Amino acid sequence: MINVLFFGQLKESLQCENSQLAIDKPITIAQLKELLVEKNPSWEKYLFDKQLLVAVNQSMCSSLQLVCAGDEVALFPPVTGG
Amino acid sequence: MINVLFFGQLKESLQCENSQLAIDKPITIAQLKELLVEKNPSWEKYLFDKQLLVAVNQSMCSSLQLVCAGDEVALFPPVTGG
Amino acid sequence: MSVIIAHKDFDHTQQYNYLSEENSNDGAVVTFTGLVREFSSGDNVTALELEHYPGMTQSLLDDIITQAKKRWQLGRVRIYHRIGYLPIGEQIVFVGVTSKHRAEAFSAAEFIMDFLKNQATFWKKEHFSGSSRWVQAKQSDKAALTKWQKTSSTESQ
Amino acid sequence: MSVIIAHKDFDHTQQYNYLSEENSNDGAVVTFTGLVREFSSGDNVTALELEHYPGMTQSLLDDIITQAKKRWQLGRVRIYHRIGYLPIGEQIVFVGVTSKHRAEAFSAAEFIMDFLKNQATFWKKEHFSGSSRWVQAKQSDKAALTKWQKTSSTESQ
Repeated sequence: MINVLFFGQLKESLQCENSQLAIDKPITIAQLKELLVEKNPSWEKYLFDKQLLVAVNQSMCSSLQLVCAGDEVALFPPVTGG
Repeated sequence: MINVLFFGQLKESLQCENSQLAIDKPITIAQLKELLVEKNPSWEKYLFDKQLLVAVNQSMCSSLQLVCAGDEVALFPPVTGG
Repeated sequence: MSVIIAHKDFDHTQQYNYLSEENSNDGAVVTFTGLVREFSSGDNVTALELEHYPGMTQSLLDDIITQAKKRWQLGRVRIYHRIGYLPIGEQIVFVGVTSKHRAEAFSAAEFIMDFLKNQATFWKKEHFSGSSRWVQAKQSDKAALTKWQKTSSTESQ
Repeated sequence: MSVIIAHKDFDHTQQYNYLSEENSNDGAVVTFTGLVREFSSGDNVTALELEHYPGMTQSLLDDIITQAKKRWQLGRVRIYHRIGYLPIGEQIVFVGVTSKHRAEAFSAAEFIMDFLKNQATFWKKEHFSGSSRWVQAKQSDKAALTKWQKTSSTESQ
Protein backbone atom coordinates (compact mmCIF):
# COMPACT_ATOMS: atom_id res chain seq x y z
CA MET A 1 0.00 0.00 0.00
CA ILE A 2 1.18 3.50 -0.86
CA ASN A 3 -0.22 6.45 1.01
CA VAL A 4 -0.66 9.50 -1.24
CA LEU A 5 -1.17 12.92 0.38
CA PHE A 6 -2.43 16.11 -1.25
CA PHE A 7 -1.90 19.67 -0.03
CA GLY A 8 -2.94 23.24 -0.72
CA GLN A 9 -4.92 24.09 -3.78
CA LEU A 10 -4.54 20.52 -5.12
CA LYS A 11 -6.22 19.06 -2.02
CA GLU A 12 -9.08 21.50 -2.52
CA SER A 13 -9.41 20.76 -6.26
CA LEU A 14 -9.43 16.99 -5.71
CA GLN A 15 -11.62 17.38 -2.61
CA CYS A 16 -9.39 14.76 -1.11
CA GLU A 17 -6.65 14.79 1.52
CA ASN A 18 -5.16 11.38 0.87
CA SER A 19 -5.62 8.24 -1.12
CA GLN A 20 -4.32 4.67 -0.66
CA LEU A 21 -3.05 2.66 -3.59
CA ALA A 22 -2.29 -1.06 -3.56
CA ILE A 23 0.67 -1.95 -5.78
CA ASP A 24 2.57 -5.19 -6.28
CA LYS A 25 5.81 -3.79 -7.72
CA PRO A 26 7.73 -0.49 -7.68
CA ILE A 27 6.24 2.17 -9.95
CA THR A 28 7.25 5.68 -10.97
CA ILE A 29 5.43 8.77 -9.76
CA ALA A 30 4.12 9.23 -13.31
CA GLN A 31 2.63 5.72 -13.19
CA LEU A 32 1.21 6.38 -9.75
CA LYS A 33 -0.60 9.45 -11.10
CA GLU A 34 -2.11 7.32 -13.85
CA LEU A 35 -3.36 4.79 -11.30
CA LEU A 36 -4.95 7.64 -9.34
CA VAL A 37 -6.67 8.91 -12.49
CA GLU A 38 -7.98 5.40 -13.24
CA LYS A 39 -9.66 5.44 -9.82
CA ASN A 40 -10.80 9.08 -10.13
CA PRO A 41 -11.11 10.17 -13.79
CA SER A 42 -11.99 13.75 -12.79
CA TRP A 43 -8.51 14.17 -11.27
CA GLU A 44 -6.76 14.06 -14.61
CA LYS A 45 -6.72 17.81 -15.21
CA TYR A 46 -5.22 18.46 -11.78
CA LEU A 47 -2.64 15.69 -11.40
CA PHE A 48 -0.75 16.43 -14.59
CA ASP A 49 -0.26 20.13 -13.87
CA LYS A 50 3.43 20.69 -14.66
CA GLN A 51 3.92 22.94 -11.66
CA LEU A 52 3.03 20.13 -9.24
CA LEU A 53 5.77 19.03 -6.87
CA VAL A 54 6.42 15.58 -5.48
CA ALA A 55 7.86 14.37 -2.20
CA VAL A 56 8.54 10.72 -1.39
CA ASN A 57 8.95 9.91 2.28
CA GLN A 58 9.16 13.66 2.90
CA SER A 59 12.00 14.34 0.48
CA MET A 60 11.50 16.27 -2.73
CA CYS A 61 11.94 14.23 -5.92
CA SER A 62 11.10 13.99 -9.60
CA SER A 63 8.37 12.12 -11.46
CA LEU A 64 10.92 9.48 -12.41
CA GLN A 65 11.32 8.41 -8.78
CA LEU A 66 10.31 4.80 -8.10
CA VAL A 67 8.02 4.18 -5.15
CA CYS A 68 7.19 0.93 -3.37
CA ALA A 69 4.60 -0.33 -0.92
CA GLY A 70 4.96 1.47 2.41
CA ASP A 71 6.15 4.74 0.90
CA GLU A 72 4.52 8.06 1.66
CA VAL A 73 4.01 10.14 -1.47
CA ALA A 74 2.90 13.77 -1.36
CA LEU A 75 1.72 15.88 -4.30
CA PHE A 76 1.38 19.63 -3.93
CA PRO A 77 1.63 22.99 -5.70
CA PRO A 78 4.67 25.28 -5.22
CA VAL A 79 4.95 26.37 -1.60
CA THR A 80 3.83 29.82 -0.46
CA GLY A 81 4.57 30.13 3.25
CA GLY A 82 6.28 32.83 5.25
CA MET B 1 34.08 83.91 20.72
CA ILE B 2 34.28 80.40 19.26
CA ASN B 3 33.23 77.44 21.38
CA VAL B 4 35.41 74.37 20.72
CA LEU B 5 34.18 70.96 21.90
CA PHE B 6 36.20 67.75 22.28
CA PHE B 7 34.86 64.21 22.38
CA GLY B 8 35.93 60.64 22.96
CA GLN B 9 39.57 59.77 23.34
CA LEU B 10 40.59 63.34 22.39
CA LYS B 11 38.60 64.79 25.29
CA GLU B 12 40.35 62.34 27.60
CA SER B 13 43.83 63.06 26.19
CA LEU B 14 43.37 66.83 26.47
CA GLN B 15 41.62 66.45 29.84
CA CYS B 16 39.28 69.10 28.54
CA GLU B 17 35.67 69.09 27.30
CA ASN B 18 35.60 72.47 25.67
CA SER B 19 37.61 75.62 25.18
CA GLN B 20 36.62 79.21 24.25
CA LEU B 21 38.68 81.20 21.79
CA ALA B 22 38.32 84.93 21.14
CA ILE B 23 38.94 85.81 17.47
CA ASP B 24 38.53 89.06 15.57
CA LYS B 25 38.32 87.67 12.02
CA PRO B 26 37.38 84.39 10.33
CA ILE B 27 40.06 81.71 10.61
CA THR B 28 40.48 78.20 9.24
CA ILE B 29 40.23 75.09 11.40
CA ALA B 30 43.99 74.62 10.94
CA GLN B 31 44.58 78.12 12.34
CA LEU B 32 42.16 77.46 15.18
CA LYS B 33 44.16 74.38 16.15
CA GLU B 34 47.32 76.48 16.25
CA LEU B 35 45.65 79.04 18.54
CA LEU B 36 44.61 76.18 20.84
CA VAL B 37 48.19 74.89 20.94
CA GLU B 38 49.48 78.38 21.77
CA LYS B 39 47.21 78.37 24.82
CA ASN B 40 48.00 74.72 25.67
CA PRO B 41 51.38 73.59 24.28
CA SER B 42 50.87 70.00 25.51
CA TRP B 43 47.91 69.63 23.13
CA GLU B 44 50.08 69.73 20.03
CA LYS B 45 50.59 65.99 19.71
CA TYR B 46 46.83 65.36 19.95
CA LEU B 47 45.33 68.14 17.83
CA PHE B 48 47.30 67.38 14.68
CA ASP B 49 46.43 63.70 14.57
CA LYS B 50 45.43 63.14 10.93
CA GLN B 51 42.51 60.92 11.87
CA LEU B 52 40.80 63.72 13.76
CA LEU B 53 37.43 64.84 12.42
CA VAL B 54 35.91 68.32 12.48
CA ALA B 55 32.34 69.53 12.69
CA VAL B 56 31.33 73.18 12.47
CA ASN B 57 27.87 74.01 13.78
CA GLN B 58 27.20 70.29 13.88
CA SER B 59 28.07 69.59 10.24
CA MET B 60 31.15 67.63 9.22
CA CYS B 61 33.77 69.67 7.37
CA SER B 62 37.44 69.90 6.43
CA SER B 63 40.36 71.75 8.03
CA LEU B 64 40.06 74.40 5.31
CA GLN B 65 36.66 75.48 6.62
CA LEU B 66 36.53 79.10 7.83
CA VAL B 67 34.95 79.73 11.22
CA CYS B 68 33.79 82.99 12.78
CA ALA B 69 32.79 84.22 16.21
CA GLY B 70 29.64 82.45 17.41
CA ASP B 71 30.44 79.17 15.64
CA GLU B 72 30.48 75.85 17.45
CA VAL B 73 33.48 73.75 16.46
CA ALA B 74 33.86 70.11 17.49
CA LEU B 75 37.01 68.00 17.20
CA PHE B 76 36.83 64.25 17.67
CA PRO B 77 38.28 60.89 16.63
CA PRO B 78 36.44 58.60 14.15
CA VAL B 79 33.08 57.53 15.54
CA THR B 80 32.58 54.07 17.06
CA GLY B 81 28.93 53.78 18.11
CA GLY B 82 26.39 51.09 17.49
CA MET C 1 14.21 24.03 20.25
CA SER C 2 14.99 26.07 17.18
CA VAL C 3 11.90 25.41 15.07
CA ILE C 4 8.31 25.83 16.22
CA ILE C 5 5.25 25.32 14.04
CA ALA C 6 1.99 26.12 15.82
CA HIS C 7 -1.50 27.59 15.61
CA LYS C 8 -0.81 29.64 18.72
CA ASP C 9 0.44 33.19 18.37
CA PHE C 10 3.98 33.94 19.49
CA ASP C 11 5.14 36.56 21.91
CA HIS C 12 7.84 38.67 20.27
CA THR C 13 9.58 39.28 23.60
CA GLN C 14 9.73 35.58 24.37
CA GLN C 15 11.35 34.91 21.01
CA TYR C 16 13.79 37.78 21.48
CA ASN C 17 14.64 36.60 24.99
CA TYR C 18 15.31 33.10 23.72
CA LEU C 19 17.92 34.60 21.42
CA SER C 20 19.52 37.19 23.68
CA GLU C 21 19.34 36.00 27.27
CA GLU C 22 22.55 34.72 28.85
CA ASN C 23 24.22 34.99 25.50
CA SER C 24 27.22 37.23 26.11
CA ASN C 25 29.06 35.80 23.09
CA ASP C 26 26.85 37.38 20.47
CA GLY C 27 26.69 41.13 19.99
CA ALA C 28 24.13 41.07 17.17
CA VAL C 29 20.49 39.96 17.13
CA VAL C 30 18.44 40.25 13.93
CA THR C 31 14.76 39.40 13.82
CA PHE C 32 12.25 39.23 10.99
CA THR C 33 8.52 39.15 11.60
CA GLY C 34 5.97 38.60 8.86
CA LEU C 35 2.47 40.01 9.44
CA VAL C 36 -0.82 39.57 7.59
CA ARG C 37 -1.16 42.75 5.59
CA GLU C 38 -4.28 44.38 4.28
CA PHE C 39 -3.66 44.55 0.58
CA SER C 40 -2.71 41.94 -1.97
CA SER C 41 -2.73 42.76 -5.69
CA GLY C 42 -5.12 45.61 -4.97
CA ASP C 43 -7.70 43.56 -3.07
CA ASN C 44 -8.64 43.90 0.58
CA VAL C 45 -7.47 40.84 2.45
CA THR C 46 -9.43 39.99 5.60
CA ALA C 47 -7.37 36.96 6.67
CA LEU C 48 -4.85 34.34 5.63
CA GLU C 49 -5.20 30.63 6.09
CA LEU C 50 -2.05 28.56 6.33
CA GLU C 51 -1.67 24.82 6.03
CA HIS C 52 1.46 22.73 5.95
CA TYR C 53 2.84 19.21 5.56
CA PRO C 54 3.62 18.19 9.14
CA GLY C 55 6.90 16.40 9.57
CA MET C 56 8.28 17.49 6.26
CA THR C 57 8.05 21.19 7.15
CA GLN C 58 9.92 20.59 10.37
CA SER C 59 12.79 18.79 8.70
CA LEU C 60 13.00 21.32 5.84
CA LEU C 61 13.28 24.18 8.33
CA ASP C 62 15.90 22.27 10.33
CA ASP C 63 17.81 21.81 7.11
CA ILE C 64 17.63 25.52 6.20
CA ILE C 65 19.08 26.35 9.64
CA THR C 66 21.87 23.82 9.08
CA GLN C 67 22.69 25.43 5.74
CA ALA C 68 22.77 28.89 7.32
CA LYS C 69 25.07 27.68 10.09
CA LYS C 70 27.47 26.32 7.49
CA ARG C 71 27.72 29.69 5.78
CA TRP C 72 27.90 31.99 8.78
CA GLN C 73 29.11 31.84 12.35
CA LEU C 74 25.79 31.92 14.17
CA GLY C 75 24.89 31.61 17.82
CA ARG C 76 21.17 30.94 18.27
CA VAL C 77 18.49 30.58 15.64
CA ARG C 78 14.72 30.52 16.07
CA ILE C 79 12.03 29.96 13.47
CA TYR C 80 8.39 30.20 14.59
CA HIS C 81 5.80 29.68 11.86
CA ARG C 82 2.08 29.80 12.50
CA ILE C 83 -0.57 27.75 10.74
CA GLY C 84 -4.37 28.05 10.62
CA TYR C 85 -6.64 31.06 10.20
CA LEU C 86 -4.88 34.41 10.72
CA PRO C 87 -6.82 37.68 10.47
CA ILE C 88 -5.27 41.00 9.31
CA GLY C 89 -2.41 42.26 11.44
CA GLU C 90 -1.67 38.84 12.96
CA GLN C 91 1.89 37.57 13.13
CA ILE C 92 2.64 34.79 10.64
CA VAL C 93 6.32 34.02 10.99
CA PHE C 94 9.31 34.92 13.15
CA VAL C 95 12.93 34.34 12.22
CA GLY C 96 15.65 35.36 14.66
CA VAL C 97 19.39 34.91 14.52
CA THR C 98 22.32 35.89 16.74
CA SER C 99 25.94 36.27 15.76
CA LYS C 100 29.12 37.99 16.87
CA HIS C 101 28.85 40.31 13.87
CA ARG C 102 25.91 42.20 12.48
CA ALA C 103 26.58 41.46 8.81
CA GLU C 104 26.40 37.71 9.45
CA ALA C 105 23.22 38.05 11.50
CA PHE C 106 21.53 40.13 8.77
CA SER C 107 22.59 37.77 6.00
CA ALA C 108 21.58 34.63 7.87
CA ALA C 109 18.13 35.96 8.80
CA GLU C 110 17.41 37.00 5.21
CA PHE C 111 18.80 33.72 3.86
CA ILE C 112 16.53 31.73 6.15
CA MET C 113 13.48 33.74 5.09
CA ASP C 114 14.34 33.43 1.39
CA PHE C 115 14.71 29.66 1.62
CA LEU C 116 11.70 29.27 3.89
CA LYS C 117 9.58 31.07 1.27
CA ASN C 118 10.83 28.81 -1.51
CA GLN C 119 11.23 25.44 0.16
CA ALA C 120 9.20 25.05 3.33
CA THR C 121 5.96 23.13 2.76
CA PHE C 122 3.43 25.78 3.70
CA TRP C 123 0.49 26.89 1.56
CA LYS C 124 -1.37 30.11 2.00
CA LYS C 125 -4.91 31.07 1.10
CA GLU C 126 -6.09 34.67 1.10
CA HIS C 127 -9.56 35.46 2.34
CA PHE C 128 -11.47 38.50 1.08
CA SER C 129 -14.94 39.55 2.09
CA GLY C 130 -17.03 36.81 0.48
CA SER C 131 -14.31 35.00 -1.45
CA SER C 132 -10.92 33.37 -1.12
CA ARG C 133 -8.01 32.39 -3.30
CA TRP C 134 -4.86 30.31 -3.00
CA VAL C 135 -1.69 32.37 -3.12
CA GLN C 136 0.48 31.55 -6.13
CA ALA C 137 4.24 31.22 -5.81
CA LYS C 138 5.97 34.48 -6.69
CA GLN C 139 8.76 34.88 -9.21
CA SER C 140 10.33 37.50 -6.93
CA ASP C 141 10.69 34.90 -4.18
CA LYS C 142 12.48 32.54 -6.55
CA ALA C 143 14.69 35.39 -7.76
CA ALA C 144 15.63 36.20 -4.15
CA LEU C 145 17.57 32.93 -4.00
CA THR C 146 20.01 33.97 -6.69
CA LYS C 147 21.80 36.40 -4.36
CA TRP C 148 22.87 33.46 -2.22
CA GLN C 149 24.62 31.84 -5.16
CA LYS C 150 26.67 34.86 -6.16
CA THR C 151 27.93 36.04 -2.82
CA SER C 152 29.48 32.85 -1.49
CA SER C 153 33.04 34.17 -1.79
CA THR C 154 32.50 37.53 -0.12
CA GLU C 155 29.90 36.95 2.54
CA SER C 156 32.09 35.74 5.37
CA GLN C 157 34.12 38.92 5.80
CA MET D 1 9.42 59.95 17.31
CA SER D 2 11.79 57.87 15.22
CA VAL D 3 15.09 58.52 17.01
CA ILE D 4 15.71 58.11 20.73
CA ILE D 5 19.07 58.60 22.45
CA ALA D 6 18.95 57.82 26.16
CA HIS D 7 20.74 56.35 29.16
CA LYS D 8 17.66 54.31 29.97
CA ASP D 9 17.39 50.74 28.70
CA PHE D 10 14.75 49.99 26.08
CA ASP D 11 12.08 47.37 26.12
CA HIS D 12 12.32 45.26 22.97
CA THR D 13 8.55 44.65 22.93
CA GLN D 14 7.79 48.33 23.17
CA GLN D 15 10.05 49.03 20.19
CA TYR D 16 8.50 46.16 18.25
CA ASN D 17 4.99 47.33 19.09
CA TYR D 18 5.81 50.85 17.93
CA LEU D 19 6.67 49.33 14.55
CA SER D 20 3.92 46.74 14.16
CA GLU D 21 0.81 47.93 15.97
CA GLU D 22 -2.06 49.21 13.84
CA ASN D 23 0.16 48.93 10.81
CA SER D 24 -1.75 46.69 8.43
CA ASN D 25 0.08 48.11 5.41
CA ASP D 26 3.42 46.55 6.17
CA GLY D 27 3.94 42.80 6.11
CA ALA D 28 7.60 42.85 7.09
CA VAL D 29 9.30 43.98 10.30
CA VAL D 30 13.09 43.68 10.65
CA THR D 31 14.87 44.54 13.89
CA PHE D 32 18.52 44.70 14.82
CA THR D 33 19.70 44.79 18.42
CA GLY D 34 23.31 45.32 19.44
CA LEU D 35 24.38 43.91 22.80
CA VAL D 36 27.54 44.35 24.89
CA ARG D 37 29.46 41.16 24.26
CA GLU D 38 32.04 39.52 26.45
CA PHE D 39 35.05 39.33 24.21
CA SER D 40 36.90 41.94 22.19
CA SER D 41 40.22 41.11 20.52
CA GLY D 42 40.67 38.27 22.96
CA ASP D 43 40.15 40.31 26.14
CA ASN D 44 37.32 39.97 28.64
CA VAL D 45 35.14 43.05 28.46
CA THR D 46 33.23 43.91 31.63
CA ALA D 47 31.36 46.93 30.29
CA LEU D 48 31.13 49.56 27.56
CA GLU D 49 30.89 53.27 28.09
CA LEU D 50 29.24 55.36 25.40
CA GLU D 51 29.35 59.08 24.92
CA HIS D 52 28.00 61.19 22.09
CA TYR D 53 27.70 64.70 20.69
CA PRO D 54 24.17 65.72 21.64
CA GLY D 55 22.29 67.55 18.92
CA MET D 56 24.60 66.43 16.18
CA THR D 57 23.91 62.75 16.80
CA GLN D 58 20.19 63.34 16.62
CA SER D 59 20.37 65.16 13.29
CA LEU D 60 22.80 62.62 11.79
CA LEU D 61 20.46 59.76 12.69
CA ASP D 62 17.47 61.67 11.27
CA ASP D 63 19.46 62.13 8.09
CA ILE D 64 20.34 58.42 7.85
CA ILE D 65 16.63 57.59 8.13
CA THR D 66 15.85 60.13 5.40
CA GLN D 67 18.45 58.51 3.14
CA ALA D 68 17.00 55.06 3.80
CA LYS D 69 13.48 56.26 3.01
CA LYS D 70 14.70 57.63 -0.32
CA ARG D 71 16.12 54.24 -1.30
CA TRP D 72 13.34 51.95 -0.10
CA GLN D 73 9.62 52.09 0.46
CA LEU D 74 9.51 52.02 4.23
CA GLY D 75 6.69 52.32 6.71
CA ARG D 76 7.98 52.99 10.21
CA VAL D 77 11.55 53.36 11.40
CA ARG D 78 12.89 53.43 14.94
CA ILE D 79 16.44 53.98 16.15
CA TYR D 80 17.10 53.74 19.90
CA HIS D 81 20.72 54.25 20.96
CA ARG D 82 21.87 54.13 24.56
CA ILE D 83 24.65 56.18 26.12
CA GLY D 84 26.49 55.86 29.44
CA TYR D 85 27.91 52.85 31.25
CA LEU D 86 26.63 49.50 29.92
CA PRO D 87 27.73 46.22 31.54
CA ILE D 88 28.03 42.91 29.64
CA GLY D 89 24.83 41.66 28.07
CA GLU D 90 23.16 45.09 28.09
CA GLN D 91 21.37 46.35 25.02
CA ILE D 92 23.24 49.14 23.20
CA VAL D 93 21.25 49.91 20.09
CA PHE D 94 17.96 49.01 18.42
CA VAL D 95 17.13 49.59 14.77
CA GLY D 96 13.72 48.57 13.49
CA VAL D 97 12.13 49.02 10.09
CA THR D 98 8.82 48.06 8.50
CA SER D 99 8.02 47.66 4.84
CA LYS D 100 5.59 45.94 2.51
CA HIS D 101 8.39 43.62 1.39
CA ARG D 102 10.96 41.73 3.37
CA ALA D 103 13.92 42.48 1.09
CA GLU D 104 13.43 46.22 1.54
CA ALA D 105 13.06 45.89 5.31
CA PHE D 106 16.26 43.81 5.56
CA SER D 107 18.25 46.18 3.34
CA ALA D 108 17.05 49.32 5.11
CA ALA D 109 17.79 47.99 8.60
CA GLU D 110 21.31 46.93 7.59
CA PHE D 111 21.89 50.22 5.73
CA ILE D 112 20.88 52.22 8.81
CA MET D 113 23.22 50.19 11.04
CA ASP D 114 26.12 50.50 8.58
CA PHE D 115 25.76 54.28 8.35
CA LEU D 116 25.11 54.66 12.06
CA LYS D 117 28.40 52.86 12.76
CA ASN D 118 30.32 55.12 10.37
CA GLN D 119 28.65 58.49 10.77
CA ALA D 120 26.76 58.88 14.03
CA THR D 121 28.77 60.79 16.65
CA PHE D 122 29.08 58.13 19.33
CA TRP D 123 32.33 57.02 20.96
CA LYS D 124 32.77 53.78 22.82
CA LYS D 125 35.20 52.83 25.55
CA GLU D 126 35.72 49.23 26.60
CA HIS D 127 36.21 48.42 30.26
CA PHE D 128 38.18 45.37 31.37
CA SER D 129 38.88 44.32 34.93
CA GLY D 130 41.28 47.04 36.06
CA SER D 131 41.75 48.85 32.74
CA SER D 132 39.91 50.49 29.89
CA ARG D 133 40.52 51.48 26.29
CA TRP D 134 38.81 53.56 23.62
CA VAL D 135 37.47 51.51 20.77
CA GLN D 136 39.16 52.33 17.46
CA ALA D 137 37.16 52.68 14.25
CA LYS D 138 37.14 49.41 12.30
CA GLN D 139 38.11 49.03 8.67
CA SER D 140 35.36 46.42 8.34
CA ASP D 141 32.75 49.03 9.27
CA LYS D 142 34.03 51.38 6.59
CA ALA D 143 34.09 48.53 4.08
CA ALA D 144 30.46 47.75 4.90
CA LEU D 145 29.43 51.01 3.23
CA THR D 146 30.71 49.97 -0.16
CA LYS D 147 27.84 47.56 -0.69
CA TRP D 148 25.41 50.50 -0.65
CA GLN D 149 27.23 52.12 -3.57
CA LYS D 150 27.19 49.10 -5.85
CA THR D 151 23.64 47.92 -5.42
CA SER D 152 21.74 51.11 -6.19
CA SER D 153 20.43 49.76 -9.49
CA THR D 154 19.21 46.39 -8.25
CA GLU D 155 18.00 46.96 -4.72
CA SER D 156 14.47 48.10 -5.40
CA GLN D 157 13.25 44.89 -6.99
